[in-house]
Amino acid sequence: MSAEIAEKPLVAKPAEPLLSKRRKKLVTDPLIDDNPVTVQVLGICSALAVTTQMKPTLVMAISVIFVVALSNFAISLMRNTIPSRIRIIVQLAVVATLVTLVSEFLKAFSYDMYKELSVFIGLIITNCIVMGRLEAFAMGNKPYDSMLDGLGSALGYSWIILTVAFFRELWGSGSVFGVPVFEYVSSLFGPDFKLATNGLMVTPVGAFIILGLIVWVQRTKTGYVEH
Amino acid sequence: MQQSNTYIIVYSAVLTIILGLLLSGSAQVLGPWQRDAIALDKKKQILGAVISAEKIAGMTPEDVKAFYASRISPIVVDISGKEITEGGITAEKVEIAKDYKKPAEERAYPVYIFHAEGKPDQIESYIFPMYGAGLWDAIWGYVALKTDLNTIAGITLAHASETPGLGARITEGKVQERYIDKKIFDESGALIAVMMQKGEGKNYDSDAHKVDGMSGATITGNGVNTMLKSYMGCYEAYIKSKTASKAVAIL
Amino acid sequence: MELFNLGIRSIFIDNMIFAYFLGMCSFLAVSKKVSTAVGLGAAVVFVLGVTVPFNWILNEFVLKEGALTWISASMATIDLSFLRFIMFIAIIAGIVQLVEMVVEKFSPALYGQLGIFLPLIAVNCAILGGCLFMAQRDYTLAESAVFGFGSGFGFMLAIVLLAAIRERLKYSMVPNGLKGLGITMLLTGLMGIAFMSFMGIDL
Amino acid sequence: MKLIQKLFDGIKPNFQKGAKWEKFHTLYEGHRTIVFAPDLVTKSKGAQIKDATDLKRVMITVVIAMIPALLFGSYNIGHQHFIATGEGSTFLDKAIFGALSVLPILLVSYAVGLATEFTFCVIRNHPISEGYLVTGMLIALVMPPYIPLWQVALATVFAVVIGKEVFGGTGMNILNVAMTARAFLYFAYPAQISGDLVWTSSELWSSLADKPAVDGFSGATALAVAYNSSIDGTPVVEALSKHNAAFNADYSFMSMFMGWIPGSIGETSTLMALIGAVILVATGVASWKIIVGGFGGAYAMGLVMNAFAGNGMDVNQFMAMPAHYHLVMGGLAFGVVFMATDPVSAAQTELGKWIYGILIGVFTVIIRVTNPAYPEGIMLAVLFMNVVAPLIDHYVVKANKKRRLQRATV
Amino acid sequence: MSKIVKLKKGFDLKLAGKAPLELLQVASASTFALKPSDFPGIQRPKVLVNEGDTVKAGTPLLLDKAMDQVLYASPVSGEVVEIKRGEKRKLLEIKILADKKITHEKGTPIDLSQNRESIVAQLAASGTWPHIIQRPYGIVANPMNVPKAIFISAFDTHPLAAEVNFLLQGEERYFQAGIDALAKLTAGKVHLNVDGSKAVSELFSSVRHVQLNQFSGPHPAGNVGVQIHHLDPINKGEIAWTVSPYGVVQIGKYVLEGIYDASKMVALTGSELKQRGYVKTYTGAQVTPFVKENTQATHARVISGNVLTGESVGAEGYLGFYHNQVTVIPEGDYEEFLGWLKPSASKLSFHKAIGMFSFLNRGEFKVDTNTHGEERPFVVSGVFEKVLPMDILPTYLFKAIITEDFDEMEELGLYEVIEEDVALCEFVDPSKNELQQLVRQGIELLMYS
Repeated sequence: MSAEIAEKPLVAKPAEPLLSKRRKKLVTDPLIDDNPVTVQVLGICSALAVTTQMKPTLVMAISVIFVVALSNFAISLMRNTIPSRIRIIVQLAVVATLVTLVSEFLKAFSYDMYKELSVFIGLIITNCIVMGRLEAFAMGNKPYDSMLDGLGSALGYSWIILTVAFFRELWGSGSVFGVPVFEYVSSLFGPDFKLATNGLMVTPVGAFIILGLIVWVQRTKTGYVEH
Repeated sequence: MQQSNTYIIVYSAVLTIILGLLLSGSAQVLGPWQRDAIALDKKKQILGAVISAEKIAGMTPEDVKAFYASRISPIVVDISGKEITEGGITAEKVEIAKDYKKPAEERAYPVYIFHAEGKPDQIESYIFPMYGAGLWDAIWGYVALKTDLNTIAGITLAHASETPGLGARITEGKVQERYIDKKIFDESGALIAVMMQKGEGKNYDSDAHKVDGMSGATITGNGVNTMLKSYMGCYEAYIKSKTASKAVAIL
Repeated sequence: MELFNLGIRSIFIDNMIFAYFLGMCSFLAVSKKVSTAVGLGAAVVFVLGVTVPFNWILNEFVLKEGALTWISASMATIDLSFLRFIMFIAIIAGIVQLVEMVVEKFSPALYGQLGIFLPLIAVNCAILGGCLFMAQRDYTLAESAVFGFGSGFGFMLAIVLLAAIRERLKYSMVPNGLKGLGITMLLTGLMGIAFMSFMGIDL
Repeated sequence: MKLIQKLFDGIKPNFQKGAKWEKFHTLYEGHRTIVFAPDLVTKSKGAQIKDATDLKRVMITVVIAMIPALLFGSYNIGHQHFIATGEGSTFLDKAIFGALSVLPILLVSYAVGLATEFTFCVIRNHPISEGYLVTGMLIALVMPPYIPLWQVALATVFAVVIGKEVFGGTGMNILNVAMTARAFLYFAYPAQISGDLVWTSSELWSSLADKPAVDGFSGATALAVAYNSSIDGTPVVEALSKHNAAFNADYSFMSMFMGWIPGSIGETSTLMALIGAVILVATGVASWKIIVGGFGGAYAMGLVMNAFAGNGMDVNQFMAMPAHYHLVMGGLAFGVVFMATDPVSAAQTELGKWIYGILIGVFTVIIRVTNPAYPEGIMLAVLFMNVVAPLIDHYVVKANKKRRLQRATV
Repeated sequence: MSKIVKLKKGFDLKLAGKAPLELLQVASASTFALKPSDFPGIQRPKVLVNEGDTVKAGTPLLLDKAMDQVLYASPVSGEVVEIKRGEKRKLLEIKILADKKITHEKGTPIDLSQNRESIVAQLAASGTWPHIIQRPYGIVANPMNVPKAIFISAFDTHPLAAEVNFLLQGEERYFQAGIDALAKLTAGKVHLNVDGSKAVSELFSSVRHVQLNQFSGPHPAGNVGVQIHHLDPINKGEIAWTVSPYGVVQIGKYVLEGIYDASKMVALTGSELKQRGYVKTYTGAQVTPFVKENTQATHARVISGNVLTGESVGAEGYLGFYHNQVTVIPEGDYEEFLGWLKPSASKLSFHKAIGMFSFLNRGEFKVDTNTHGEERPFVVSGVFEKVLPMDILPTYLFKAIITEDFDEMEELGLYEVIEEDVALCEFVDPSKNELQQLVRQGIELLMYS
């Protein structure tokens, strides 16, 4: 049968540029229009607990970016070999390994942060964004694309928790990244003037309310309505 | 894709081995750094009772280690005040948090003696660790007593998860400064410790056993009070034995 | 009394939702009807109550530093805590599977109620969170059992209350941008204020 | 009358469709219907006549029921102030001082609250509701007399927006709006609202109050005194009756019942709350079940606590305090009468109202006695029960459905 | 086996303008109309006559293609003058100019010893069938069904309602015949529910083949829906029928004489009528002759039926099929300075909120059509529960309808109520919502889903 059937000429697909339009979209879409937190309602779990201060939040965000992007990449590499019956376990194992790496790294080189984030680093494993992106994207796409997708989602998540942390730290502790803003502003108005910090902002309630308001603003702008 | 059982088993085995290697490898490599970081953290905390937080923050890890090595000599005592030397126990190895769960009689109590550089006889203060419960979770700290073993030279407090801005203020230098020069024992020698009061803004200069409170954080304050009193109680025998011997020495 | 206090704390004060934001995803997704919320809540109580003590045993005798001394005293320096995440999550996934099978076999009625929720639970942060808190706080076995069940009940209470409120909210005219996630977050915040009344209760 | 009507008619075109202020037509109508009951008639099908009572009248009934508490509370501020400063004073001095302290708070509460409400009505284009008539008054009455005004404003905005408007406005909220305002301050600015300073003389904002208290006078609330005595180990009743006795301002049962004690503006007098309760129950506006349940629950729980204390279980003197003291201390009476009965946030089924009321009383006493962090239990109990109320209702409704279903299968 | 039920919840509206029990001599109406809108269940009406046709009393004018055994007949003999249609050719009215002397279609009297099917077939075609109403839904009964019981409320507690005993004077024979026929139609009982607050009139006490039940209490004790709820409530999948006393008489007349006799007595009530009392006319009569010269105020509303459940028809309008009452009250389209605040003892109110002293006023109230306030979202105050003497949670039911939650509507008992049962809720509602319309919406959602 080899002789008769003319070999189809292999048309070499033009190589897609490293940051094609499509790939850019993979990264930018989850920032606003398809934000994992405010639109897809994923990954709120572990996000909020560390947002009383900017600094731990930033570390958390970087960790999540690392884990989501790399796990997406790894799972995508493995996607054709993973037995479907133990798919979830394999995914969890890979994610847990990556998270352990992050946690061990922090413990060695930034022990203060390690203490501050305590169990919440470990909880990245069950952050729904991670598993969500693995299932929804990495299992069916190429490694590089998957990594970009993970990067985009994690960035979308990051700016949300950083915004929450910004307001919580500013109003709750009167500072940004530990810089005492309220103290400085108060000093401009004379010695007796003192901007009061809002205790509610540092309690979990503050996080819920700030996030609720961010969702409101964001969805009003994009016009997204949930039914 | 439906794979055979063999495939699945082999796959999981290979994956387990790879991930296991990766993890244990990283743990091996990072282990020394981690142990170092933990030890350093503890040293910083201990020193926090005698030198200011700003100063510690300005020190490099090497500085801290060197400072600690030249100025601190740790011992471990039991509830009756006797020094424990057998069993290879060292002060650094005692984990207060774990010991906290044991009955007071069974705990080991480290004492960090702070002395002049390189001169273990020229004692400046005694640092005692302590541990207790705050509003949400654990609180702990180190209190340094002057050589009279009554007057507080400094205190450092930390917490696992007190409410920032409220209970978490125990870590602030301003709050901790309130304890300086307060007394643990009254004139008759009975243990009173120092009690943080409810509400904030009052002046307790005249009372050697009271410090101003943190508004909105009564429970954390109470936690600190209980912690201080109970641990000072545990160290009472040691302290009494020291002051007694000193009295003898003076005589 | 200590255990009782711990139970109260884990239900009301250290509430998984209101204090630690754990299990938020299912909290938000499965809180539209009281009946389903009760189902999910019961499943969480069950799984947390079983996995926390189970993981305690694992942690105590395998993972933690010096845990292996029961095999040989020479292993006192071995510290396998870097395996904690991966082992905990594996145990959780395994136990959820096991629970599912056992329940299906012995109580089909219960399975009918809990069945659909069990797979959801393996990736519920509240479960892993509970286990990690247990390890971090050095609970004893009894404490970890009480803590597991207590946290589970806390989660169940929160989700059932939210579901009842959301049922009432159906008649409200929530602004478009707030529908769903937004209003639920605000609502959770307000519920958090109400739950703060228990903060500091000491029996 | 005609003149006002003409005035309204005159500006009406500006608010009609297509006119320049079209957006604000809801504001126009809102104001016109306050001056004139509207000329609306019933539809051609359905009920051809309607009850002469509308929501405005129901709401104003609640406001009127609160007026005794407001007047007394206002006078009491003056009374407490002059005791604290040790100055001699007449009835008029106290009344004027009190009024000058309360009016700004009341004004800020109404002005800020209404402005917020109007903004939302305009944006969302729904009619202005009269719910804020009640809320504005309630917010003022639960504030400590010397609260900084900016805090009143901030709390009002928070409560109206997050507590109410996001749910769609009056009738849709889950938590009692005034309680939300109070709780917001309580947790956001604990230093200012829970100290002893806000209750009597203070220099926070009122220059009138800018006089130091005389030596030995304590502005602590009755609950704070009771809590402190539970630590010291003195019997609560004794501590209360001794407190400020030197100034003829002790905290005996009678003076607490009458309300001659420091506290939030409207909450001190149990008597005034009871007068309000009589008005509300007689007019059928509030549910007597919630009120009776609330007092009953608190009293019963007080007795339970006594039993515990009697067993020597815990030597907490607060537990041993006679149960009837709980009813006159703090804001229990005010809260049960005016807060718990808010029909929107309370349980809505008849059986549910009993459960809801009783649990409010029970929780209030539990929080007071066992939670030293928050001596005032009623606020938190009401909020917590607001959260629980939908679940109570859910099960009461379910029972009703079940009865119907069982009937079918029998 | 008769039951005595005493109801506490509810509210009697004491309005001015009750009709004295005397027959007025008023010129009879000349035009009559059949309005499909009177029958809420009609889905696809088909007109059987053309403009200009002459008809007799009992000639079929209309049928519903969804249930074509049931014929809607002309109440009088005369000429079809207009078939009025509205938007999208929606059928509004079939108007008939009546002859001076009414002639009837001659049918055959019904032999009640026949089997049920043929009795049903004859009744369905007789023109009297639309008097049989099906619960749930409150629509004209489907002849194909067998109801579990039939309920007749023999008294009307609506405001200013016509006195049933007076309406049925001299019709005892027909009433019994109607009962006999109805007894054939149901598998269960025929319940005759009378006013338990008075001695039972001879008219009803002597009726055979019924279970006589006594109901007492304020309005809506006379509503058949309330009575069913306390006697033998309707569950999902069950069907009960209700018939008005007048309907029973109609059926009885057809059974005995084979004619559809639509003559009825109508009470003229309301504060704005100069002369009140009862008049004899036919179903669907134009109200003009009764009210035109008889109204005091120039600005009045003419209502076919009572003030709670009736319909404003105007002075030129027609009497509804099921109505035996015309009420005229003042319109209320005026603004009132501080009307929401003014104390008053003369405004009728169920509430006792500040300034509402009507509960002290023992007299009769003159009520206009003003809504006394604007529409608002529900503020649940428990007031609905006080006027609905049923084990139903009205607020939850209404909310279930608003959110179109079918399961909830069913489970909360929408099967058990129709508009008239919630009319009092609509009246007392301080938020001024239109609850009767809402209930009908809910019923339609359930029916057509």
